[in-house]
Amino acid sequence: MQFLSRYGRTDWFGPLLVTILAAIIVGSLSPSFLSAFNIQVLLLAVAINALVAYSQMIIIAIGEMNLSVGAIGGLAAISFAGMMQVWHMPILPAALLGILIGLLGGIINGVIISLTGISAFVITLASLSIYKGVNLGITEAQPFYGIPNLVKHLGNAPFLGPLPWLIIPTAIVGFGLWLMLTRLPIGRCILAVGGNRHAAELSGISIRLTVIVAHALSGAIAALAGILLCARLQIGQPTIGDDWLILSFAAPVIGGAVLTGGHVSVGATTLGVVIVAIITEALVLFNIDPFLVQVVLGVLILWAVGINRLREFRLKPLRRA
Amino acid sequence: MPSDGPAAASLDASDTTLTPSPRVRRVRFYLTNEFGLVLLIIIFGAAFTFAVPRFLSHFNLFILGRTAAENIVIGFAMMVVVVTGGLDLSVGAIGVCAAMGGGWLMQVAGLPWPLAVIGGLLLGAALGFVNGWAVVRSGLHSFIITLASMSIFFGVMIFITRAQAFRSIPLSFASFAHIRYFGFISPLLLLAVVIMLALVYLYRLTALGREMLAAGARASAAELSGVRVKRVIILCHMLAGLLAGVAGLMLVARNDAAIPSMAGQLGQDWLLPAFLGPVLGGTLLSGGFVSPLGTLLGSFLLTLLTNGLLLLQIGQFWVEAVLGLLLLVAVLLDQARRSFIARRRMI
Amino acid sequence: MAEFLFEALGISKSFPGVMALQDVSLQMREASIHALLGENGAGKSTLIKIITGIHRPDAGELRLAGTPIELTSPRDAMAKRIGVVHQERNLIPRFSVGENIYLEQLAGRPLKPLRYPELYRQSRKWLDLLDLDVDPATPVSRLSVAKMQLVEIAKALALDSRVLLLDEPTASLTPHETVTLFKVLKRLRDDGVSMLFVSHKLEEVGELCDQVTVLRDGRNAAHSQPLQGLGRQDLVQLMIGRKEQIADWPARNFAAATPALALKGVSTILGHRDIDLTVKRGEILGLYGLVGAGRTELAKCIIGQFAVTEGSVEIQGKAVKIASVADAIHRHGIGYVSEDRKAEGLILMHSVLANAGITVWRNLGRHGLPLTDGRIRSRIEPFVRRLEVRTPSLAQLVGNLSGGNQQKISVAKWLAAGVKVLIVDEPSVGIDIKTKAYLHELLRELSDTGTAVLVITSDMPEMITLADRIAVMNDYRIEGTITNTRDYEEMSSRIMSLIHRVEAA
Amino acid sequence: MSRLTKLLGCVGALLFSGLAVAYADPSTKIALVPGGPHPYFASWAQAGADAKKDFNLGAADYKVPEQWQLADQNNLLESLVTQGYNGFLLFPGDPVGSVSTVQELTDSGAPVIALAGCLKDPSTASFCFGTDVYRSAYLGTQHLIAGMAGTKKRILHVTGFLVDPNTQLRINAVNQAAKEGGATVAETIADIDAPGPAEEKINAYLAAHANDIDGIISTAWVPSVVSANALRRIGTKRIKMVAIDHDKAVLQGVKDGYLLGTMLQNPYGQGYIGSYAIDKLRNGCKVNASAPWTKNALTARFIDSGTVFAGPEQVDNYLQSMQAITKTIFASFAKTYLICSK
Repeated sequence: MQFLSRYGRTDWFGPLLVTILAAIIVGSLSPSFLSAFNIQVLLLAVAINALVAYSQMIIIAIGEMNLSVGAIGGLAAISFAGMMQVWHMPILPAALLGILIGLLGGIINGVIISLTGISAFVITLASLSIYKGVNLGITEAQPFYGIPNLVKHLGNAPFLGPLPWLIIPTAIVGFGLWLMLTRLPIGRCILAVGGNRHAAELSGISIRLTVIVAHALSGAIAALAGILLCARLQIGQPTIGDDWLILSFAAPVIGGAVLTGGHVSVGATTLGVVIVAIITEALVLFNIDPFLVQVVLGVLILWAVGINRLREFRLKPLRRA
Repeated sequence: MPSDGPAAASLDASDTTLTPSPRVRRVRFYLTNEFGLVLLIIIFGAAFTFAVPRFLSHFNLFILGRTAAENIVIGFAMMVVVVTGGLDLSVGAIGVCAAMGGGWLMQVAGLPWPLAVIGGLLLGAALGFVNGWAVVRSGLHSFIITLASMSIFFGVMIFITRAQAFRSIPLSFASFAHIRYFGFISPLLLLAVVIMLALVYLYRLTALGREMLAAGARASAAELSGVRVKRVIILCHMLAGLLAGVAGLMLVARNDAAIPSMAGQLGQDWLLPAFLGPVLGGTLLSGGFVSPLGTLLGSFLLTLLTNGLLLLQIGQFWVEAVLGLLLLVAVLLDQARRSFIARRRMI
Repeated sequence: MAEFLFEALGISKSFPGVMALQDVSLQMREASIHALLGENGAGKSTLIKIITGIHRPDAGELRLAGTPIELTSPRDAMAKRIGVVHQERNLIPRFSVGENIYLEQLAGRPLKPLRYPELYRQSRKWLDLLDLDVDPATPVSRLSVAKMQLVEIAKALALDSRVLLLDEPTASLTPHETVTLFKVLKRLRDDGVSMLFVSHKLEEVGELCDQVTVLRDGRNAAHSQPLQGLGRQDLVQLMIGRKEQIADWPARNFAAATPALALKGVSTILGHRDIDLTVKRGEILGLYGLVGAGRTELAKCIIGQFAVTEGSVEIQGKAVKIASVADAIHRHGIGYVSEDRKAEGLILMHSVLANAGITVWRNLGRHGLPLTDGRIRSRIEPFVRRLEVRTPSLAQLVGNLSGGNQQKISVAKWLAAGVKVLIVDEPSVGIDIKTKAYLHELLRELSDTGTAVLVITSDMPEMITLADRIAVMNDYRIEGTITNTRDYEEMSSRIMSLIHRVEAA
Repeated sequence: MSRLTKLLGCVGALLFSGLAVAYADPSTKIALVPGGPHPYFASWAQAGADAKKDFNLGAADYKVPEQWQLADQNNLLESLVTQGYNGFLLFPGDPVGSVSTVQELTDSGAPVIALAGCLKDPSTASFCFGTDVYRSAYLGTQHLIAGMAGTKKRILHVTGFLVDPNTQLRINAVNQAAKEGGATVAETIADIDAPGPAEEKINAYLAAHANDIDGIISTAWVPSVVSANALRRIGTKRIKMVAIDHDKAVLQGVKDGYLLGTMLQNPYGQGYIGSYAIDKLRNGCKVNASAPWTKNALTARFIDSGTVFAGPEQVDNYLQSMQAITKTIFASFAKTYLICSK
């Protein structure tokens, strides 16, 4: 009991429970669910979606929103593919440049927001159509096909058992973020700014810098997600990123993130992604009407939020304590 | 005493002490959003006419007005929620649901179209109510609630209709989107203007409208002054649903059919116009201040730009990029304007 | 070694429309506690924000140990070992106590990994120093207000400041905690720290401080003079420029009057227990109590924002159920002037017209007539005039008015609504003496016209000026009700004894 | 819209074109407008250019809506009218929703031909010229079944947006062919025109049920690409597959033997002959009501632009085969489907 109340408070406990339950249920109904190849497929989905979620999570941490996550990811993806096809650039520099573009996109967002003080929502709404527009302008909406085989291979093959290569960068980023948000002052500053901007300011934390850093990170991570997706799809699709927005918010929220900022959890967010992935897959495996996916996702979000809500109440200090 | 106020407590209390002079007041008028927008519309309009004479052709003016009308109403639907400091991501989903509902009533239930339209609008309002109720009951930000509800509404709609369109739409209804007064004015545009006037009346001349603004500006103060904040917020969401329904039915008339795909997946295609109108129009995302006229002008400007850029043939693929850029510029200018004024008033 | 550890000389600072500070000076000695007094709006906070590098002075200079210094950011001040405990909460709710204490240091080196055990061990030291018994690992959000206050002090101490500014540190402390705090402060003084102590409670100042600087309307009324030989009255005189007199209004007798508002054995969801309280028509009942005694909370339960769980609330003699604030206002005619004007009282971004009219919209709009500005104006203008609100026009944004005028408006809207019972919470927070006196007369007149007024204030003189009877509240209970004789010494001692009876127990 | 007004609009349009002088004329400005950016339509651009040259047209330009949105397509079409285009080859963004837009185009005097995909009758489009999706899916399935000889003949069908009525046709066709060929459709995965979801769903299915199927029929572009890649990844040639269209990945898959073959359509021919027809319609020709129209689920006035099955041998020279088909259709086109007042 004591144990429960102790872990019941942590963010990852609820999602973990759900993940396990979901896995057991789906697995028992369709044994092949736990087959190596299927796990690999699942991990591939998670590898990319997790990055998408992270890049939103970092912005949620400072209590803002980044609507341009998808646009940045898409732009980075097609630049990555384009540079390799058109300029025959080697893979690594292409990837780095792609990430750099994302970083830049994020920094632009951050700088404008922190200099003008206009709400991130509006700015990223604008930059969303700019980045997306540049993407369309470059590609004329035609995909780039010239993806080197090595990339295609890395994009799909496992390096050990069911573990795909793509999971590696994601794992690194995830761990890095966890380290940053729990152990590094810069991460704590980000959370502090989200938790109480005024106090952070008076404590000598530079709000502007922190905001810019957060957006830069968000951009870079989004770019990485785009590049990985590009490797996985084996084509530089201009439509990459178009459908990221909902997931990018859903996963952190399921993971107990507080939209007003100051509180996010890498672990729980990752689990949020896993849950969504399992559900999506279950719906296919059991040949369930694809139209229902959206409904399920929506309900899932509400349910998760509801749970967190309850926890919030439990954490509230007594009025007179 | 400013230094007690949060404004000054933050590090950027400006040091200038300018007292408003008549000149400044005149300047201030020229700085109003509406004026700025009208100016932009004239400038761009002139520019496009110069570049593409056909820009002023009756046909183009007609379709310009009609497209604008849709964007304007979509903008209004978002605006009435933004007033409360919240937002409604599900406008698109609700709009489509209302449209499909109306289509069903016309085709399957075979109701006369006025009743069907009312039915559709009621559906929209009902869905809005669901949003509002969930928001006030859970105390969560409307962003999360509507993020979820947009999936749910749209999903259920598509699940029920199996994505089949309703196309036996009475001519008398559909014609609203096709008649041209004086060869270039769309009835839909007039409808949009009427709705604007209605909203102006609501916010300026009714207790409810004023309460909406009060609740949006500072819920706690409004509450303690006897405003039933929760009820008001629910009403705002219902109004949003209603307006989304209007926009949806406009599209039904325009397409002669109720199509599930008319606002894209989950109705996301509406989000951009929904926010751009109010934002350009000077409605504060933080709530408490609203400008229906501004929204109307903002959405119109937006449509004008899209249309003009297409005519310029800069290559349709660059249109969106240019749009985004212009939007950014517009927002920055608006910010400059606001801080300019803020320096004169110490808020 | 200079004679003064820290000096602010000839400081001037102006904000748009206001001259906040004008040629203000103060000099702090080493190992001493320096009181900074002044009314709300006299410029104390501004001065502190300048000393801590949040604002830059327009003129004048700061000196540390005799050498002039430039402070461009809070960071600078910290580097110079100038610590501050601000008035408003400055903790990150979800961070642990220890981390909050060392937040400043964190900001310094963004990439050096944190070692929590280490950090907690160090913070332990400061907590012990304050006899604050909390685990450094607990999130601040789970502490009581008082404990948060102490954590803030620990936060400032952790910078081992030589100069420590305390902006009303006792505002939210119980007498107990205050005593502990003073012990600590005195110890710090003996260690050589030089402190600037801002407080309203003159008793505390007398007990604790060595020198005093008094500000009035942004100017020095007294400049770093020893506190010896300065009595309470002298300080008050320095602060307000004249003796504070308690208006000797004739005592009124309400034996015959009928009760307008009566609480009988009321318990509330917020934790009040068997509250008995009666305000008669035309009477002013004072509700006195220390911070955290539950007075504001009681008011909010009366007006229906929070639920009454037991007992009965009677309006004009009839038991009623008040479901919502709107109910209280529109059905039962109860109004509430909030202590937190900026957050709960007014809508700063809206016009005078909108703020004063908000209570009459429903009523005016009832018959479906268009609710024009004209109609609202004609309804509220008399009151705005009668209260002599100084504003260019009714279209002016309330945010642009002075505290006094803002307060007048938050009262005016209730007059416009024609309430039978008016609850006024800390009527004179942040307003100048003249307006204060004016408000007092206004409330008196209001009560003479038969309105029942419930005044909540921790300002003893104000209480004694206004109230016909005084109910003393402590820890969410009514300790007793006494009739006001308007004799300051007598009343204050009786009130205190009522409170301390419990403290002792 | 009531049939009456449509009729009127139609008549009006035809009258207009009837009055026009009857020789190939440079004033003809044709726009070829797909529903949105999609590789399938790429060859329309070339087709338009060639047609412009061969038939001495004012213009035959390929204009793409920036996104696959009905609203975008409508805005583009409207602005094209304003720019003076007077003939349209249109892939309807929505078979139902585009009807009213087409109505307005024809009202403006511009003949419209629904290209590649059809409008739902009644509409004022002159006729629909495209792939008979039903037939193509049907043939494809038959080829697949033939290729699966000696197995349990369990088929996975992957296809596009459910919102697109053609998808329903394809599903029916596949089921029909399967029934006739004694095969079973194990599952139909639809709504996967976006690469991301397609990737997830198809792989998820293969992961779970790879052993429960013997063949895959794909009736949409993206699923073809994704499935082809998936098979290559798994490295199995046990599962036979027939794809659709000419994406590089698909053609390569066919060459390497991961796919039996792919059903090729004729976008070039559509664009080329379509342009020709529009020009004719603007210059005194009328649609021949009594022509041997094929009838499909959407319209009664349908012309098949041709489909061929390309196995390993044909993939390299599939263009030629398309050219051939185009020639044959073109040869008889005018006299079969048009009545020209010459």
